[in-house]
Amino acid sequence: MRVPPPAPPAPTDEQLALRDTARALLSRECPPARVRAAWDEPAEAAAAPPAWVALARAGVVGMTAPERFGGGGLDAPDWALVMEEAGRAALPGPLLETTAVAIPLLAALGGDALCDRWLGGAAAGRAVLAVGLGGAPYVADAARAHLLVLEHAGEVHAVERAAVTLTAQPSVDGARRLARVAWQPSAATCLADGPRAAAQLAAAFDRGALAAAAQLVGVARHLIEATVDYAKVRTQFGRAIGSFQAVKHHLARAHVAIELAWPCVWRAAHAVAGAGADRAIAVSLAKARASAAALGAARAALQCHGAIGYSFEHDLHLWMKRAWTLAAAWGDAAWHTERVAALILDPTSQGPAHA
Amino acid sequence: MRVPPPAPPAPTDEQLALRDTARALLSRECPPARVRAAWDEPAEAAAAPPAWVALARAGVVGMTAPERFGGGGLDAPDWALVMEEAGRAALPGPLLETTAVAIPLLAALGGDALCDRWLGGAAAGRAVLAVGLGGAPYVADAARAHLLVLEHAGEVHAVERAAVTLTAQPSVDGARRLARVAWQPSAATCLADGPRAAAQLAAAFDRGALAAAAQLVGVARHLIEATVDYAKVRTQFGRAIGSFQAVKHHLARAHVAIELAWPCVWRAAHAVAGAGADRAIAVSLAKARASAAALGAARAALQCHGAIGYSFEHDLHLWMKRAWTLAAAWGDAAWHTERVAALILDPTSQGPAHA
Amino acid sequence: MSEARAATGDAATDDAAFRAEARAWLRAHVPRHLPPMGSPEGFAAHVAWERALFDAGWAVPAWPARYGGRDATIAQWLIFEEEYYAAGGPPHVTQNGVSLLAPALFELGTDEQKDRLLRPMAAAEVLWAQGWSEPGAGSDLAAVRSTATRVDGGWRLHGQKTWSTRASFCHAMHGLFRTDPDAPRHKGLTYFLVPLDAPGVRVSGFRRLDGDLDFAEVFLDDVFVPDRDVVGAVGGGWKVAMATTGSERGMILRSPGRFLAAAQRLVELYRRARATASPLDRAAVARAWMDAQAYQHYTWQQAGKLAAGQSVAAESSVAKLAWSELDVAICDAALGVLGPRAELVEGAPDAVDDGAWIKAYQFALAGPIYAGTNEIQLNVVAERLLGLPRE
Amino acid sequence: MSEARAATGDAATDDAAFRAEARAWLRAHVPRHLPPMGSPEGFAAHVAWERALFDAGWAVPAWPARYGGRDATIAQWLIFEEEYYAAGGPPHVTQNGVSLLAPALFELGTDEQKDRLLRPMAAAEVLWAQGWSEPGAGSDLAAVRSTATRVDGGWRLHGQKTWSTRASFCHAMHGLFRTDPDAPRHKGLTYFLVPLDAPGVRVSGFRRLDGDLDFAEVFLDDVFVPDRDVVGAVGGGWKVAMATTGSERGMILRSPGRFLAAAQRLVELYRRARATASPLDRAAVARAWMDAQAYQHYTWQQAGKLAAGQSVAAESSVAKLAWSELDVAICDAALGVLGPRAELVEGAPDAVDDGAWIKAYQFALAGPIYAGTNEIQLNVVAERLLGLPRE
Repeated sequence: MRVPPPAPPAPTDEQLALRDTARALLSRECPPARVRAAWDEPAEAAAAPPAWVALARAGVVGMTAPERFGGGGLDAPDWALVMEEAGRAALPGPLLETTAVAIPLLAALGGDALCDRWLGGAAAGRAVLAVGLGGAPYVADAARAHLLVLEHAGEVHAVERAAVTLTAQPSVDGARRLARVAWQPSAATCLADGPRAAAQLAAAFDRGALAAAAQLVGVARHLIEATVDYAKVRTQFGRAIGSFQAVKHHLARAHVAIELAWPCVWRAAHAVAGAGADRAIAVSLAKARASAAALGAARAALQCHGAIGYSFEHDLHLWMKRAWTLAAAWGDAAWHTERVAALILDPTSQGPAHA
Repeated sequence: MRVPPPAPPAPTDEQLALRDTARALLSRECPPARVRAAWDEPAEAAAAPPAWVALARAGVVGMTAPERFGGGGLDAPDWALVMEEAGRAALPGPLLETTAVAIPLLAALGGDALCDRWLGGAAAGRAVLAVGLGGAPYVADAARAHLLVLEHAGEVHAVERAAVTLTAQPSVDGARRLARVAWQPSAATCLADGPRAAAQLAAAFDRGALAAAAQLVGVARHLIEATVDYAKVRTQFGRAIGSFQAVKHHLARAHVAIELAWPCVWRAAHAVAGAGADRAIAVSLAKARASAAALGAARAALQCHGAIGYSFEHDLHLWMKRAWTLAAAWGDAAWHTERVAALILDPTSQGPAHA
Repeated sequence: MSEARAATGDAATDDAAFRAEARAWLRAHVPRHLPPMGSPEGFAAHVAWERALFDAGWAVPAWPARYGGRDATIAQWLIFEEEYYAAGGPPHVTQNGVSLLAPALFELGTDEQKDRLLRPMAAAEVLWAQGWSEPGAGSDLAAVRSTATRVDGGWRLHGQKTWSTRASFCHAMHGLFRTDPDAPRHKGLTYFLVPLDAPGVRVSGFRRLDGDLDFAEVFLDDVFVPDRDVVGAVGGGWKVAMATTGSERGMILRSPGRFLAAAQRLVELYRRARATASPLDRAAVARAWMDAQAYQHYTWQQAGKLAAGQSVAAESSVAKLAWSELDVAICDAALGVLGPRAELVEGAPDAVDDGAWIKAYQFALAGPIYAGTNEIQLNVVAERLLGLPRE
Repeated sequence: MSEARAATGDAATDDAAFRAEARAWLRAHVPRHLPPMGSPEGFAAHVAWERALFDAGWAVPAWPARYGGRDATIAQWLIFEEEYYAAGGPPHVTQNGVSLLAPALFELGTDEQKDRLLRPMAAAEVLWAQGWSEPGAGSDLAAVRSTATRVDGGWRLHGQKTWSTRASFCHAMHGLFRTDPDAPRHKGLTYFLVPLDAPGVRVSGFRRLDGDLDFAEVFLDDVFVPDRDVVGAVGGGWKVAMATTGSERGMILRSPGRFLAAAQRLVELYRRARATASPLDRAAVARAWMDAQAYQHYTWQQAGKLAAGQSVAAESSVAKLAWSELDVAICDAALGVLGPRAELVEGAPDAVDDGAWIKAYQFALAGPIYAGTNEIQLNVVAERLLGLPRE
């Protein structure tokens, strides 16, 4: 800790082009109306998530899969940029779970048969993967998944949809489909145990937290951009409300928090890619800052919109609720702050168990 | 806890008159120049604290002493109002220690001989009393005290100045004279031990915390009043700075915090007077809110003054530093929040030891 | 509201008896769980409860008996509120009449209006919606553009109101209309009472943040209102609105009882969930509980000033800042304690307290916005209480 | 500052070697403890250290070699700062020249000025004070009223400057004077260099918050300044000041190294004081440490943009908000950990770290005020980065 880690390089032109492509794709395939439509699908729907096929065709779903399975073989800094865009679009569906967590976990532990059976289909968008790690009580988009990668007592299991029983657990974010999953672990479903499983589970958790952090930055950016646009045109007391210092300062503070959060995400993405010793600290820093930035952006956005943003018919709540739920998922700011505290202040501790 | 405690009555006309008298007395006897002058006295000076004789003559120093010793026999709500005024004046010297803590402790435990010897003199301003309870590493105004009331291993001792060795510990508040006290406990110095001492020490600590909270409200009120006055006349960008929303909101937030803190102090004063079961919670609520309000007022005051308030020659720092030191003394906001948490959340706990 | 008594020893005895009586009745009668108010069946259930309250004399305890109250003191009203929410009482469906219109009627209404309107309002026989906000007049209430034009025997109203809470289910609306288009902003407004079944009125419900059908737009096309349904003077609507918002911001709408009860539920939630809560969650719970206590102490102090005959008009902005922020703090702390279960809503099998906390959080987020945004309240504190210059 | 290189593999190797070299030298040479800069003996001690730095080529590593630097990249400069503060290096006594005047000279100075002024500035042979603020011109810098009047071969200066850091000990001052009283506020200002031993100059020191004699008022009564000591164009003083403040607000004045080192000291303090610290203190320590990390990551990202040739002018307001608030957060956390010992100052026998934290806290409180208050920075962020309308 005494010597700060080397700085990650700035995004390359290729990386920025990747992000721009993802942004264009998502704004075409996942406009707000698609997000809103996802709220109205029945909770148990097994249909493909919105825009999933288009994202798969463009290589987004499989971007983390090895190239021999038709994947992009991208590393964390690349896919984190795409996750930010998914957050900005409030994309429904398990892109985080399938792409950032499950595909690399299967690729690392799945063995040839399982990888052959699932990874190509996942990259092509035919197979949706869901994830349930130990600390998380619910599995997102379990009803849509074809295969679930589940933790049980430190072991990693892969279980097909037909072998699990789901209890839908409606979330305040109607585009987020949670379920409690009941299933029977067995030798046949077990992919790994012991230290090998532990290392992969820890890495998978950090990838999930990183992806959530990246999405939260995107969610926060959208919230502030939409609110700035509104504050420029909405007038009260004969002035655009964005000319009032109180409104300016709310939005400026939210912007500063986002601007400070993103470099933490970027740094964490390199720590995840490099698998360095500081991965846990870097990821927790990123998730804590991104969670706080998104919650702050949601507060500022609603406050500056006023009553007009407090309506279900206005799109603002689609992003606000995503901010609330993603900020709590994969460890909230308090949990990650406590993990950092344990790692830097208690030299004998490895930090608390995963959220 | 389920049934809220009865509300304390509003201050009576007599109480308000007492407060106004104290305010007038203090503004006459302790103008800012006296506070500043107290900084320049040598740390080991044994001279009477500023305005001490005048305060004693007016009955303030002895207001908590039984009437048979020439005291006022006032209860906590009365003397808390006077303590607020002492804070507003940034009064130097051990009014808190002598009047709120030591005199009642001596009266309760001292026995006739000791009370006869000291309480009349203390009420008359001839004898200054200092206090060192268990959790506090330093004794304020020990060098000026004639008698020190000290805690040792759960026992209460009374030790004359000549029997202690002092090591001055200069504080950032130059009008606050701290010392480490070395002394030899003996049967001759011991006033009480066991449960009787414990109960009196707990009550004494809560009186000290209450008095500090009341003073902090006074300190905070002065800081905001002085800053409001300045913000009305200081112009930048062609306007009084107090017309900018950012300045308004800084000061309004500070004012709201003070307005919420004072009723907590008032409630705690009644809890101290009534010795009800909720005394610890009420006092901790008051000290936590008053500490936070005073620190917030200090930040707002300095920020709104700008560089002009950042000078040693400006009086602002006399109050700011009092806010910092009193906020930390007698348990800071974090300590008192933890005490409340222990009392309301951990039903089996009596809360942590005193600060 | 009846004259308050000083807190004498007799009053303290009376108050203890009052508390005991209220508690006994409430514990026996408060319904366990009502469906959300923003639905036809939920609204009906709340109306039924409110009528039961009225019949027992507890709907408006601080009102004069002639209007259905029991002449309770301010202190007793605060006590009742504490007991009401501690017993789990639901929000009042009559709120936009009792808390908003009634204070204005008490201050500026005619005797005829008071006699005609107050008792049915308190009895939940006539349910009132508010009609202040318009699409272009939210924070800036004086920007109201809906008009009322003088005709024989009354007025003809035109325009659009919005964010009118539960207007879809209510019988009447009270609000501001512009009667003099040439007068400056705050002048030229008049306060009207409008039956929502009058010809020319169309009410269109819409959903608030949590999806409940709790809001409505009200369109007025040549709606006749007789002179007797003007409150206060023609051109004096702003004064009426201020009489209303002054009490809305203050103690009437948000007495501490509701927050004390919520803070107590938070403490109980923490005790149940202690095992998975972090030290930061624990601190947030303690702080929020302390916030509620502080607001209680503040309110009782203000009540003491009111009882002593002092005005606390501008102080209502301090109260509004305090309760709106502590309500969010309580919910924030609860969501932190719940962690990954916080997002589960009503009906989710695993939802703790059937999703009440995420629901309450959404409701709490409206607090810093409605009844004058907190930014405006901070301006009021700075200008009216501290004397800082206007912008 | 020399052209930055892209972060190639070669650069990474170079940077590692640069870091190793800097670390080795600093560990061998950084003085243990210097007296406060705001005293004659302290000032002299800091000047001596700065000269030793210069002689070893470390005073201004990012400057061109011809002015005493070593052509380091931005990345290397950030690395040097990290190592400098990690080794316990004191603040730079040359700061108000090197960090404030030099950027303006690099951007707008003549070659003659650069050749004449930069090397003695870096070598701590000529010590510079800033002369912007006046009693009536603090946040509102364009309200400057001190004047300069054209005379043969130069200008005659009149007026008063204040909050001029350590001007009592410095040789010269740089600052804004009004050369055209009829021009609008921001126009008509010119940037001058003024020897503080010139006839007509009187410097009067005063103490800052912590009691150190670190401030001065500078009175100018008919002080002659030759034409060669005008920086930039006559009437172009605002542009020069902005070149200065742009870098003051940004990375140059407050690179992350200082805060990383402070955060590390905070962690070490907590480890020593763990037994008496509360859970809230622990959380505050972790958060402040995280704030410093986040600022480091932000700064490196900005450095990447600079290296890629992008402008980060308005972003310097983001940086200023971040570092000034995290500096306070670090000190707040430390004072919380210290509890009742926090108030002890330098010289108190029991003072932990000889009172460094309460001293640092007082210094940190200046951060949200100087170099443009944080309120003004928030306006800049809102208007220039978010595009919100001006008031």
